[in-house]
Amino acid sequence: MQTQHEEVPHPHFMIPLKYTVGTLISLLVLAVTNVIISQFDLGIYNIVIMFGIILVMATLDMLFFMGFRWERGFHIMMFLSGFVFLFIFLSFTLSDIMYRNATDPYKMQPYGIKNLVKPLPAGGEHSERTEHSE
Amino acid sequence: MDSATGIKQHHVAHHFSSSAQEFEAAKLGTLVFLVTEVLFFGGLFVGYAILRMMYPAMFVEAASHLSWQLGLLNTIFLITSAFTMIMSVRSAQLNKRQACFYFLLITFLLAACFMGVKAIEYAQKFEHGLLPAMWFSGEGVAETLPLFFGLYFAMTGLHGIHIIVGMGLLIWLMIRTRRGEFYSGYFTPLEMVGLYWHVVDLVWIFLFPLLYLIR
Amino acid sequence: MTTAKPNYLNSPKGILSWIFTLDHKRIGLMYLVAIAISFALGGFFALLVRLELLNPGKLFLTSQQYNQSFTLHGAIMIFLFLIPSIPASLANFVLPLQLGAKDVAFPRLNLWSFYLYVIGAAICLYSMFAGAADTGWTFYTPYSTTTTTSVISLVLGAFVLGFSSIFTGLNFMVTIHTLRPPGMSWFRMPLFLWSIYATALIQVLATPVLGITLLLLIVERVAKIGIFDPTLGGDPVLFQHFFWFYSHPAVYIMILPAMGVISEIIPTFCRKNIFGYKYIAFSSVAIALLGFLVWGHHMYISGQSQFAALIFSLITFLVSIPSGIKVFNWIATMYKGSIQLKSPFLYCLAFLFLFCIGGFTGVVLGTISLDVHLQDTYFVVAHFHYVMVGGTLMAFIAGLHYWWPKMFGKMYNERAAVIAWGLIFVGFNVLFFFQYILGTKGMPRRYYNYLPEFQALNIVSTVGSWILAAGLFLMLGYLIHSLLKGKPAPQNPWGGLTLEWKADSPPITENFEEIHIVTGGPYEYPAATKSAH
Amino acid sequence: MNEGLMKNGSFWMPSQASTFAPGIDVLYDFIFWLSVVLFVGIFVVTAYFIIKYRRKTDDQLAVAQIIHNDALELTWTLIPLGLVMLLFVWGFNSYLGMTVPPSDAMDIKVTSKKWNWQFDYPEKKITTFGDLTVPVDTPIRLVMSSQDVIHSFFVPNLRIKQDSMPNRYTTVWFQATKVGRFQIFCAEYCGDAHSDMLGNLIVLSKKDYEKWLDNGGPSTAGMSLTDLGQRVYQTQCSACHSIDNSPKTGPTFKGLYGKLTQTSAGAVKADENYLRESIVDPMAKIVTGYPAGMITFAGILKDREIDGVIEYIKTLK
Repeated sequence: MQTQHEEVPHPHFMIPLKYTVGTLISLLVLAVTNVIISQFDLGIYNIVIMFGIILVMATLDMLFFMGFRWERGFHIMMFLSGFVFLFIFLSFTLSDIMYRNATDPYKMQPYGIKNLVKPLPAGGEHSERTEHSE
Repeated sequence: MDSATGIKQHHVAHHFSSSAQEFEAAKLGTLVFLVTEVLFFGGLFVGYAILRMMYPAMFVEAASHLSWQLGLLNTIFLITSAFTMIMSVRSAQLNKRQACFYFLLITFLLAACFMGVKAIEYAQKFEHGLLPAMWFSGEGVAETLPLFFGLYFAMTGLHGIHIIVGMGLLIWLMIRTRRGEFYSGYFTPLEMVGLYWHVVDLVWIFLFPLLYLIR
Repeated sequence: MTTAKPNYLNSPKGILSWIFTLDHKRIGLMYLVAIAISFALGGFFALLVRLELLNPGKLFLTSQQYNQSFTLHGAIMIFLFLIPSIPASLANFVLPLQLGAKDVAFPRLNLWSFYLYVIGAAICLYSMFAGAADTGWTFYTPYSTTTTTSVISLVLGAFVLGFSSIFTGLNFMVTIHTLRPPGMSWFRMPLFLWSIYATALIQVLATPVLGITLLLLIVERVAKIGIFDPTLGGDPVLFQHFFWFYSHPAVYIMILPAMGVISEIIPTFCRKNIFGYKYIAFSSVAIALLGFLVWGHHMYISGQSQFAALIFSLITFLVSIPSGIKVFNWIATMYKGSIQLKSPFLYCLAFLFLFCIGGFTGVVLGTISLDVHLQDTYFVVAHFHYVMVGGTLMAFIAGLHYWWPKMFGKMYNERAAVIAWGLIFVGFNVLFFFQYILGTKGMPRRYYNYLPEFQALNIVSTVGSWILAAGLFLMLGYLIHSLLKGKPAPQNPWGGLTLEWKADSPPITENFEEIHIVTGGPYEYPAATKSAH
Repeated sequence: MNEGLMKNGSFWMPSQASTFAPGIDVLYDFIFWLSVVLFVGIFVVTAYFIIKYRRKTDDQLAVAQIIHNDALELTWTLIPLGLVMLLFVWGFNSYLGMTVPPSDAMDIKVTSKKWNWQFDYPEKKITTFGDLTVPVDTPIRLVMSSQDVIHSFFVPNLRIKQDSMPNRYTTVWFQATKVGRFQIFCAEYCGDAHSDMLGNLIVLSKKDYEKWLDNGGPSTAGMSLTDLGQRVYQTQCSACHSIDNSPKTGPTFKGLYGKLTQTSAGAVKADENYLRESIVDPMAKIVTGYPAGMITFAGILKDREIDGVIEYIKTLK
């Protein structure tokens, strides 16, 4: 990269046509496959298989459409860090939601006490909200 | 302007020392921006995951209110448009100005089709009162169904806004292509919008099965 | 001024050349003005709040006006002052200069983020007159979704400001990656750049989540989509996760650049190469990354699971280590130096002193069982003011004094600066130290009315706020005086070695006439005796 | 009177009234003195450096350039790391003790709403507002939920605090060690009268508590109507209605009785009938200029209590 000279048009890397066409076809096939699988009830495997297919599709999209197969490692790392932090966000939040009441299981449904928050009526910017409460 | 090819030479901005450095900055900047997009959508996906954990039954029922046929159609539109986007970049790299323009146009039209189908879907939801809780009047077994449609409209709505922004960018690219600003030596905006378009595509690859299919 | 060399301040001329400028120095300056105005506004609300707290019950504000005042104080200070303070104003000015570059990587985006800041600030101002929000700056649901005050406008303002912050971070990150001069490897960068880089990482990775959180809050109020709404089966604690996933790292957006400023000033005023360069650099990155994993320590008592509390508490303790490493390295830098007690260095010392108190009380709060007692009391209020005001504000003022001659080409009155420093330091401690006692004794925060037995310490605290305000006014006075009548500044008034001191004071429009080639570290000061290290 | 927070207890902490308090205070003191030692150490060294290496002439250079020392770095990384890990284990242990109630704990249901606390004692179907009465030396578990926004139950003397959430139960437990009256605060910001959402924790000896239960809760039998009304006012009404003309969420009670009041149903003379109606059906006539924010007290207040409030309002001329 550093040795490129100005004013000399330098064709950047061009993604070979066979990869793009191949990706297009496989993405379409996978999308249809996913729909077909969803029509059968395979129990827990439904989610597992379908999520697997989603991940394959996402990987194909990134590798060949976004061109990560030929990209610099640093750029890929940069982009994937978004997913890493998303994973941190999700997993830490789940560490709360999944383990609530682990040490003190109060024998009542944790969600579903129907005492509702009444919006303050009249005079505010959303007075029409009162109509809906309850 | 080179009158023979209709190509306008690109000039490197004053604070960069080479076009390679300029391209590198644009690429890195775009990728970092796309990271923020991933996290922006990510918040909604986290909300999805948590609600799903809290109310699995609601999601099973909700998927039956959505039409997988229309969803699949939209998936096909979007994946194809990602392909034509790539082809337009490729055409610019090969100095094929006309082809570049037409591929952009096809991409734009496919995006428009996507939005059209989206409009049909939204209209159906409106008709059945399947709306966020403020206006929800639909029928459903799950008590928390309004919650799902809040999430549904938030996720697909935000994605739709990104498609519309992308369509605006495509128009901008078409105008610049007509002016002959992209050629083998300079096609940075094409490539960057392309990356954006693929991320929007990526989001839909997740959205479609999660909302319409998995039950 | 008649024969002044053309510099970025005087050429090109005309108001339009400022409004549409792409020059990072002018944008930095405009930020500085906008941030100073925001700070004054936030400070005004702080004084209102403190004044009202002179006695329990009503003095001159109703409880709702009081709640709106502390909400505006918090929101303005956090979103309009602390977050953009050092990165957007000082770093915008200094970063390309330290890199020997002509500008940031995306000058137009830089101007855009300034105008986003202005738009966001305008929306926040509008919200003041449209029935200001009374939710506290944390916007906790379901209070924020059910109160009748104008929450949407304030939230929208914060949303726009978030994008301003994202674009600034993105810009600096790319600039540091692509525009380093020949010879400046990562480990030859001034430490200020390391800390700005770490800050940019947080801005880019955390702010989008704030964006989606605030957007969801707006949609929640408009259409009741229900994710955070208990009446529909949503989870209000989920909002707290969303909010703190941004807002805890945001604390590091505020403090990391401050640490960077300190890392610049200490070597200069000690004529000493910084001690443990790599440790300071890596601790910045470590703070940035670990900072993402600790947000749950704001939620020990909000019905979070014990398992989550365990993880968050453990990592909270870990994040204190890199901050400690920095403090030790700064002090070790002073060893065998040649220390000059000028005002920027004095503010550094104030920073060290107050930041240490803030840090130690942070350890107290990180300990879960103590946090149960101290959470939501004045102890927390005092703690974060020690870190944010004692840390970020002190470093901001230190940096402002340090780079002031470079920015405006004028010197300020050193004696006035020392007096103001004394007032600010004393006033600050009088204001906040006694709040620690109020907190441990049990006075909850955000209280309009309090038990009469708490009154004595509240009066002391309010008096402190006046001393602090007097110090800040004095500072404003001598800085304006310096602009009008200050002595011209030499190119390098403090004897700094980083690249910005090789530019003119004030610099020319494109910063440097020649490209500098870097051959060594940023702080290679000579020594009286040769020592083997 | 509640036990004073400022004047009782140590320099930092209020007096100890639960089994947790001594342990918490020891931990606090440990961290405090550790911090003091480190802090003084750091700043003695800093002051020494500043005095010793102060620049005396303009061209004075640094004595020596020492730029790194890995052993030193390791020392001031590992020692603090060890210390904070100690604090982590210590803190988490005592936290677990505070969140896991013993199995024989007595349950009391706490309901929070803007802006008061309601306590339900399951055994005798007693309900109290504002005052939580518990026996000494008995583990008590509070099962909390909120009817509107998030509130937080905070008793400084017990060193406990727990948010009370809508649509969910949260629990906290304690064992009081001292007979007396202690202050309850709401610690999570909840709106206009957040700082008036106070309560009292009344710890009785086991014998007195039994007696209290047998009497069916707080004894009101011997009280005059006005005194009873004042009591109800303090626990139920004072968050929104003042008795001295100062503005609050609702109209002031001062001079209210007999006044001609503009309401949503036209002008009304505030007599006994109107006052009673406003208490049991607040939405019927809403005083002009005030939000329709009051909840009904039908079923919450007994007849005699409503009479008491009306009598009390009559005394506020």
